[in-house]
Amino acid sequence: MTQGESLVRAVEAVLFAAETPLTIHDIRLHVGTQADVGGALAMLLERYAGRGIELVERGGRWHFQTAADLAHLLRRDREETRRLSRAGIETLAIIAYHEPVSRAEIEAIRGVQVAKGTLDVLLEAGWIRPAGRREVPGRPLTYATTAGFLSHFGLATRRDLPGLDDLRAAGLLDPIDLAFENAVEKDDDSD
Amino acid sequence: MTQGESLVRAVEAVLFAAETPLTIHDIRLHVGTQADVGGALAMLLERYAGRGIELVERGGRWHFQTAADLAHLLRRDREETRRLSRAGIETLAIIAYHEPVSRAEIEAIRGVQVAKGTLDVLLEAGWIRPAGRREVPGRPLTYATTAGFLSHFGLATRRDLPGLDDLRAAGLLDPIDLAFENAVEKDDDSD
Amino acid sequence: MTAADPDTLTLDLDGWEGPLDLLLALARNQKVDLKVISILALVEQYLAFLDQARSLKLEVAADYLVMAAWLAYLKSALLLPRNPEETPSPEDMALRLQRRLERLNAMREAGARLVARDRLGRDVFLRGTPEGLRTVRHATWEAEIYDLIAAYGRISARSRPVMHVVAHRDVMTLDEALARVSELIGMRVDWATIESLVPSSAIGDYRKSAVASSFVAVLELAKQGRAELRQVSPFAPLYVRAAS
Repeated sequence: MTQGESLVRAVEAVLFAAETPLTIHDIRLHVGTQADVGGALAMLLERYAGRGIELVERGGRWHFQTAADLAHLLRRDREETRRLSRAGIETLAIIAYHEPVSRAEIEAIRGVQVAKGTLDVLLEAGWIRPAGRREVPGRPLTYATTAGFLSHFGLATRRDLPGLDDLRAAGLLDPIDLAFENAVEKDDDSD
Repeated sequence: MTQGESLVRAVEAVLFAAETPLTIHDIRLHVGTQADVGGALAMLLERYAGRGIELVERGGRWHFQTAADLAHLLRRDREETRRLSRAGIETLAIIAYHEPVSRAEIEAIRGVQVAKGTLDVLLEAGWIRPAGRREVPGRPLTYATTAGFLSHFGLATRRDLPGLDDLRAAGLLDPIDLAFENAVEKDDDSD
Repeated sequence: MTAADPDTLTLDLDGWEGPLDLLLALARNQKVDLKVISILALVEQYLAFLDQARSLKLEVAADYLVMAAWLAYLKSALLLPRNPEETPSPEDMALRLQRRLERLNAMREAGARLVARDRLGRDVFLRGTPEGLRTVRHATWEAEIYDLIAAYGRISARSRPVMHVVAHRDVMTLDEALARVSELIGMRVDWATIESLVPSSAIGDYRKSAVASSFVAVLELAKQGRAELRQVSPFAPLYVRAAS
């Protein structure tokens, strides 16, 4: 087991070498199962505050990343992340703010069918995952966001979603009344 | 052009995100052609001295790396217990009863080809060892069991292995059993 | 409320993501908070928009028409004297439609805010060349002494010399058949079936063996040029006679 300053160094090195964000449990596997990793992370957070490299926590997993305000220096030569379609962005937002949510519920909010490719793109990006079936007739599959979603969009937890509290207070995240939505438009051709 | 502390931050971020070690010229392409990159690097060298991450220069190119003394943390050993396959146990038995024995002889006794992987597993387990070449055409390598083999199987010497008469008395030479075994699995020597 | 000016709204319905999207765009044109939007005005704009499309003989997708029909119904319900029996009330339906637009609008804005965040790989970056963490797996192999002994027993049983004894031996050998057939066809002038060359005393397994051996013998004699064979069709009786 590593302690004090040498533990801080060890955690720093492990996070620095890691190819993916790590949980405290992951870090312990390398620096010792009894180590005060939380304390070391707090120390590192402080040390890196305001620097060109930052330590961040995303969905319980930790990683170093470049400071956001330096984006303009780093964008050179990097291929732009694939642009999400408008449907993709809306679908992702609906999943993030309502999760777990079924495809029918997403369709009810958007008022149009979710094209096949839309969910595929989000699944492939590793931003959403199947989150079990809802115990209602038809047992529809639901979707929720992933830790990768939090990392990508720089959210420590889902509670950091912009405007989440206001939307909730305004009742705009209440469960979707599928019965009513279906009464409005009974359309629903197959895609 | 970036200056002072903000230049240090910029150089730090650029080196962190870089996919290859960078020359001062490379760094200037990101942070400004007139920037005092040398000065910023000197500052970073000092800051990272003794930390879990080090800034190093190799042949005029700069990069971050984890501190050399912490390399052992990046590697984690894990033990996994695995059962020997049927081909493995048969091959081991033949070597134990007939040592030293060549691969061709093992195949002749088993009546099935012995995959290279099978011998590799037994070597890795530390139960067999190469035991010299036989002075016949082709000079085939022979194998014999090791002290590790004896201790794993709780044998004082190889002579403690039951002989054919013992096997027959124990019902282990029962041809019905054989017919059944053959019916159940044809050839599992693909491991 | 002049927002329904068709010139400001393209009539190309492909540009809209369905009726709700169109309604939301119309609602935003009212330039008021969605919470206090006039549903009645909105309904009129939507219906006017579709009328315009149809007067231009544009094809309007079915879901737009379904929404139009529902909105026309809502409009009349809102305007006509209220029937207290009716549930949900028209006001309730209008409120729900308004909430629905609000929710879609909220999600649209949330999505826009989400993608504008500092995103990993676009605005902020992970380390370019991480050394990587390695998990080195060591296999410890396991086997019991019983497995070892049983395996050897199995191999020994498999490779033990086995003597085969055929207990029942009721056959006519090929040599016998050859001698017999060549003698018989030498004595006959006419075609003879194979069966007629088999001893009439032969029965059961011995007869089968005799037929098989005689057939092979006939083939052998034909090959040597000492016999001729004739068969009119597959599976028809096979005739044999001495070569002339």
